[in-house]
Amino acid sequence: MLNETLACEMEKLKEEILKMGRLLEEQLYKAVKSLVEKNLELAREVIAHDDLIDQMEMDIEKKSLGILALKQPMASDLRLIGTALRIIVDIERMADHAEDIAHLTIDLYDQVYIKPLIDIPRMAAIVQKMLEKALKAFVNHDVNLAMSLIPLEEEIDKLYDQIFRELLSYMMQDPKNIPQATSLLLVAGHIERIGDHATNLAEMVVYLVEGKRIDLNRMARKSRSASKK
Amino acid sequence: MLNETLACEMEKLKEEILKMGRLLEEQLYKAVKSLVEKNLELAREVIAHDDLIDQMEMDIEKKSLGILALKQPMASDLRLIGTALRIIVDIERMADHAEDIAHLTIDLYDQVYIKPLIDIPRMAAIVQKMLEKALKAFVNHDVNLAMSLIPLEEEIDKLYDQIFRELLSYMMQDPKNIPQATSLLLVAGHIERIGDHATNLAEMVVYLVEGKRIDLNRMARKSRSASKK
Amino acid sequence: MEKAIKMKSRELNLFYGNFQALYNINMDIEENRVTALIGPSGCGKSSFLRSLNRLNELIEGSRISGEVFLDDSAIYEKGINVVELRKKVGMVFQKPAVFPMSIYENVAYGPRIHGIKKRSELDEIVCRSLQSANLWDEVKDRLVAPANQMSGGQQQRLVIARVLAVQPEVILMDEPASALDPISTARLEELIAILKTRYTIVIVTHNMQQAARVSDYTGFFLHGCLLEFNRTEELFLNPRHNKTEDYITGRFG
Amino acid sequence: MEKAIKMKSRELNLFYGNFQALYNINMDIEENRVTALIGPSGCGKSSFLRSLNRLNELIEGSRISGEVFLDDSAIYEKGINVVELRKKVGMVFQKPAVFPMSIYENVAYGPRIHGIKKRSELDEIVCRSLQSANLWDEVKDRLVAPANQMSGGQQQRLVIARVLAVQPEVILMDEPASALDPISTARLEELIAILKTRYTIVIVTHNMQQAARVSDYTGFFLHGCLLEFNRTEELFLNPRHNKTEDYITGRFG
Amino acid sequence: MNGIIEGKTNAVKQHNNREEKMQILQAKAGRWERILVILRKSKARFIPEILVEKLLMLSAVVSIMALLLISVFIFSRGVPLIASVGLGDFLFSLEWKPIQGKFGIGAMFVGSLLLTSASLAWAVPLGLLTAIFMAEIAPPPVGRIMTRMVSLLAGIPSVVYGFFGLVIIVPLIRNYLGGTGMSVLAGAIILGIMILPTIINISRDAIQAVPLVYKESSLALGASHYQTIGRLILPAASSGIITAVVLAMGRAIGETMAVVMVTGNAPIIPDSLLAPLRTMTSNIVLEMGYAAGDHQAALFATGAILFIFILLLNLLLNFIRRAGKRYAGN
Amino acid sequence: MPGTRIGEKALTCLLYLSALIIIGILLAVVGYIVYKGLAMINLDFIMQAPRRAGKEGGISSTIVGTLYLTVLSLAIAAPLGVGTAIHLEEYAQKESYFAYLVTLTAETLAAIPSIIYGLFGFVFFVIYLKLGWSIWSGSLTLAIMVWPTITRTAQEAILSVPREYRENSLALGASKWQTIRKIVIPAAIPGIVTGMILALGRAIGETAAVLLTAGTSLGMPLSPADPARSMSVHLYMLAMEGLSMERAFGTAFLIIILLLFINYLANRSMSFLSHNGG
Ligand SMILES: Nc1ncnc2c1ncn2[C@@H]1O[C@H](COP(=O)(O)OP(=O)(O)OP(=O)(O)O)[C@@H](O)[C@H]1O
Ligand SMILES: Nc1ncnc2c1ncn2[C@@H]1O[C@H](COP(=O)(O)OP(=O)(O)OP(=O)(O)O)[C@@H](O)[C@H]1O
Ligand SMILES: [Mg+2]
Ligand SMILES: [Mg+2]
Ligand SMILES: O=P([O-])([O-])[O-]
Repeated sequence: MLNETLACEMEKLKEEILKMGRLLEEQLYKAVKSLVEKNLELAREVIAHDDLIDQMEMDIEKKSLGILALKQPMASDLRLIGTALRIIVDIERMADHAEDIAHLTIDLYDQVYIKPLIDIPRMAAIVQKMLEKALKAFVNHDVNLAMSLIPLEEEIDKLYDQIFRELLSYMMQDPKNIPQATSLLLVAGHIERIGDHATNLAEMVVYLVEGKRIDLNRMARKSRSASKK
Repeated sequence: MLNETLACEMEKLKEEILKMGRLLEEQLYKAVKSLVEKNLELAREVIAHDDLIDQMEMDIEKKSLGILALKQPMASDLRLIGTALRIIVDIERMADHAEDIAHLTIDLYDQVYIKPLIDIPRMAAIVQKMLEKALKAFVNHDVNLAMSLIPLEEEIDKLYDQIFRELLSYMMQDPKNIPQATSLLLVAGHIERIGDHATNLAEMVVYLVEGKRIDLNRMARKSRSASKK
Repeated sequence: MEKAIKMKSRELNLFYGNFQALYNINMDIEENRVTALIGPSGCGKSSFLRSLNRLNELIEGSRISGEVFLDDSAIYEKGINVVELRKKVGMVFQKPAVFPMSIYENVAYGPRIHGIKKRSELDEIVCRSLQSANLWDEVKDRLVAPANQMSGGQQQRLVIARVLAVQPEVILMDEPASALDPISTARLEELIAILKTRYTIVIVTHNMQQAARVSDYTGFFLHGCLLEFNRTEELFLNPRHNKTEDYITGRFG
Repeated sequence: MEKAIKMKSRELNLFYGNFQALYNINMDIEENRVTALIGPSGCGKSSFLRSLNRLNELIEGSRISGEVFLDDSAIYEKGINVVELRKKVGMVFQKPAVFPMSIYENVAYGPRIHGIKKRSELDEIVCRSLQSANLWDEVKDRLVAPANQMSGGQQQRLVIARVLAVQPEVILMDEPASALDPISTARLEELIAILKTRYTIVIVTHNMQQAARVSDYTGFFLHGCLLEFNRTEELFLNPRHNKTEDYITGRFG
Repeated sequence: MNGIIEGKTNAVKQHNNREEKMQILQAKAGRWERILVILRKSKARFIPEILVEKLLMLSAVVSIMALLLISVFIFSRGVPLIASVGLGDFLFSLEWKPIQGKFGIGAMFVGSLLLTSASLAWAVPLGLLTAIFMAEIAPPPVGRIMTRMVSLLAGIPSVVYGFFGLVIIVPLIRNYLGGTGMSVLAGAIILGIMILPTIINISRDAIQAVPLVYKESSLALGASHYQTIGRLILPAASSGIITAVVLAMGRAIGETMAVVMVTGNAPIIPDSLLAPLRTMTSNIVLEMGYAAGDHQAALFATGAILFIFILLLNLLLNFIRRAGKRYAGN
Repeated sequence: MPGTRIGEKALTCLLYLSALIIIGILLAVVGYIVYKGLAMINLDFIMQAPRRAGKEGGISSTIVGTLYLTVLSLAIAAPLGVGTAIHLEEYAQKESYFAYLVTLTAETLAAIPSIIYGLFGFVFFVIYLKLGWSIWSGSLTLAIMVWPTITRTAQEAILSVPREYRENSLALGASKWQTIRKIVIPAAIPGIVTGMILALGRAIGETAAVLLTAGTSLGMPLSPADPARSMSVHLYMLAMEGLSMERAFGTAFLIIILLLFINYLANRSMSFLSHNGG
């Protein structure tokens, strides 16, 4: 790896983060798809690809520290790298959640779904949108876009509550449903957490651009926990 | 805040991270205690204190970036700051999990437990030990200590599986148990995730000291998912 | 943690003949703080620094308008004793300019000038100043040795000791480390960190990293204007002006 | 991405009279890479650099043992043509030393020395060298102006153009930016990044940050020994020696 | 060269072993070739280089030879006479009667010293003050003009000064102070004027060589301008100033023409400032034209004494410089 | 410190006064001689040969003698002096005994009073080498006399050429002599030329040494083997023997004008060459 100019390295860093983000989106999409379509292949692929994300995390971390050591970035460059170091932790964990969904797909493979999976894919779609927006906001330094995640996060929370209650009722109806419903509950939980992480990303973008920290995540979480109670 | 020497600032940074870690331990301890003892006060305290952790996260992030901008740390100092920026993301999320446990405590307040809570506190105790070890390893740059988290993580995974199965059987026995069992399941899930995060910390410590990245977390997760299947 | 304002400039303009080197500089310099001045070459940093103790008057054809205050007294007022002012506002230059005398005599120079004759008194001042400048241990056994036999870093600290000997309140430094090697520079920076507990320090430096390391406040000059003045951390992490950002991120020019 | 080794030293010892300045230096310098040499003052960086094109021989009483290779031929072998060697291994010094001639003549100096007389040929060399040194656009309209009317940064790039004009393979630079302001320094660093695609560059610098920014490999010298030599990123992020760590983290001495 | 090779080849032909012969042949040819190449190369580069170096060295040797010759010729002529008269008598006897064979240059010796001290006495303070004025006080344009003027003063040859003394100073003294006018005073005035440029130039250079940042540092310590001059600049320039005085002294002792023209040249020790005197240099130039034999030798002896004097002053100068270097120059 | 202000005022007055005195002296000397000499100057005075031991006629033969002496002495001293300077600064090892010896020689020669050169020239060139009172004797003596001036100024000029120039040139693959010829000497030329002009001035003004070596003959010198009288010697003889004060003034005037011109040349060469080259 050649020692290049700061601007060049920053571009590359952004690109790699984007790539990691896109891979994550794909993972999430595939994981949910594998669940809905009972596609064992796809689930296994998701699990296998998690290693890729982990590798990317390490690479980006190394590159970020490298830039810090070699190029003495200042001001916005520095904030970008600080953000990068933190964003990848979130992305990595989101990928873990996607992987966990894939594991649950495999667990559920031999079962007939107790109900058609509608809300879970809907939730996943929203989360995916959030992810997309967060990453786009990161690339374009777009605060408004980042802020637009708040309503989505609320929507997610509402959907999650709805799914939660629905699955509980299924369990009550028939104890045989319990294992599957629990698993689906966990899937919903995982997706909800991914949404939570996405809000985190958005928050970081706001810091990156404005240089100040607003707690988007908290705002969303607060409204969620309020609705939960 | 005065512009002080690098060594001095590094010490302070470490201390603040430790403080944040200790607060987290306390949060976790209190959350689980509130659950076991049905202590509403304590649960509310946990929820209130989460703001503190969030504040600390922001402070540490700001301080780290400040050091990067002002002191041009190199080599181990730089790795320490890179680690700090990532560690706090994990700690913050762990604190969120603790908060979620507290919320669940409040949800469960008016119910009689379907079974004595034994395994969940045990799990919490182990996670607490992991946290403690990870933080100590961080402060003392102790790789061996960090590595000693692997068996604990495995233990956690086993306990989680056990609790999961046990709770499922409770649900099957009596559909009335379902809401509570689900909640307890979520509690166990939260604790498991905290353990997961703690392993993350340990991994970062290894990087900090040795300058190379081994994937502790993955090792543990792999062994867990293997046991799950 | 706000401190008292030790010096301030108000609408300061500086001219060299027809050339205007400074435009409407307003700056507050806090007591017991290090204030760094950065900016590209020729932006007027040195000119501003020298106008703080009226050393700019040595340059022919330099004129000033506006005001500079030291503890609320205007230093460009008529009837101000320049000698007194310069005693209070000491200066350290880029190249360590030790006088061609012994180490002792270098430090005793200022006090002697100001009428201290008693040897015991001088001894004490010399000892105290050298200690404050972190130099005593290195030179206590060879106070009578010629000062220019010392290393560059030692010479620069000797110059600082010499300034300290006249008990200044403010110390101005114009690129004090640019002639030093990295280790001497590090020692000088340590010294500055210690000195600021007792003195107010204004330092011009070409080295942005140095400004970042040592200072509490930083002023960014451009084409004779004070473009941005802020807490050092803020200025380097969240500069308000694009030009500042460009300069500190090296995208300038 | 490993490249060919352009130069290497083997068990190189250097003496000034009875004083040994370098101890058993073994270093491989890769082709088309920037190799930086860092270390505290007096550790022997310049001495090593100058031994790469036998400029150390200008210093009275300097002796050498061991070997230095350029493309596998030992440069200290008897019968080696020093003039040829120095043509191949050019050098840029700390202070931009433009000759007191016109810009054109400065660049044409080397080719002239080596026997090129035809004006058209010289013109072409001058133009090409100035372009390579990123200077053409700034000076193309005043090639006959005295070179010392240029700014410091331009002068340093002119010196580089002058070196390029003799078509070297390796360019040695001894603290080429220490006399320049930050903006000129940035431009010089850019230039180095471009030049390394065609030349092999070895640079001595006091400024660790600069070494970090421009180089692909870094060697850390201490008391005449090459303590650590590694990829720049490795050296600054995970130094193997404690002394290196101490030096780059500023905890030294 | 071919001949040599062929000759050797013929000699080799007598050998029995053909192969051995061939090898030797090849080796020799190789060696010759190599030598030729070296010669050709060195012709292009090394021979002129070495030649130039030797030539330059030669010019340096010539100068040393010149000094040696001067010493040898002056001393070989003068020393025998001093030996026969006795150094003490020669130096301190007041009787200078060459026709009677009495060679005592006491009066001239004292005369030289007296005149030198008298001229230094007024020229040094005046010169030093002017140097300070030019370097520190005068506005730059004035300083530049004065520098021109002083270098002009320095360029005027001694005979012109002597002439000026003869037509202005001597009559002035005669008219206003009495006597013939040809006097110690006239000599001191003219000689003083002549050494002023030396004093001014060298001490001004010394003062200006004190780095500006010393001055700024001192002012920044709260010293006034005169304090800075008195306590810092003059001490820092002291070795230069002393050098100026010593050089001026040397010039005064060695000066001939101007002195001859205004001091009256009587070989006696003057009893007042208005009395005439004769210096060693005047002695030589006045009598060399017609002296012969011991008389000429006595003049060479006078020259030898002067020479020694100058050498001693030079030693002193070197000593001052070395002492000056100890503190000066960072 | 009481009285400081008044003391400083007094000091300032003293300093201004001394500067005025210096200016006064210069104006008196130059002014008087120019004032008196100007009356004498006409083409006849310059072009005509002196008659009756200089009491009448012009000073043409002394002008020619002066030119002969100075040009010849410079032609001898310049290559030697510059060569020595180059050798000392570029080739000789700085600490070597030889370099020390040469430096010491230059210093001593510079300090020796002209009368001693006169004595030496008299015994060595005039008598020992049997050159007699001649332009050869005078020029050789003058050459030794001005040699240190040339060497010193050339040395300083060469020394002031930055070390970096040489290193850069060598690093470009130039040989040592190429470096000296193409870089060092061109850069040092202003100093070298100034040194030569100074030497010229000194040679023109010299009296005692010329008096003892070139003689006092008033005849027009044709070859360097002829004796000659220089303008300064002529002035001395005229004044001392009271032959013709007007002619003395005229000669003094011409000498001063010549020196003024040389002074001006020195300044010009310094600034012209240093602007062009350095
Ligand atoms: N004596 C002077 N006469 C005329 N102009 C001057 C003088 N000194 C400085 N200047 C001009 O004033 C401007 C500011 O000069 P100053 O020395 O304050 O710059 P600086 O910021 O200190 O630069 P540097 O970083 O190079 O020291 C420059 O454009 C300079 O050319
Ligand atoms: N000409 C010389 N004669 C004797 N010793 C020398 C000479 N040049 C250098 N040295 C010594 O050799 C050692 C290495 O010198 P060198 O110039 O290589 O150091 P450096 O690392 O380049 O230092 P700097 O960073 O100050 O340039 C030093 O201890 C120095 O004192
Ligand atoms: Mg400046
Ligand atoms: Mg060096
Ligand atoms: O990654 P999380 O466990 O914090 O959702």
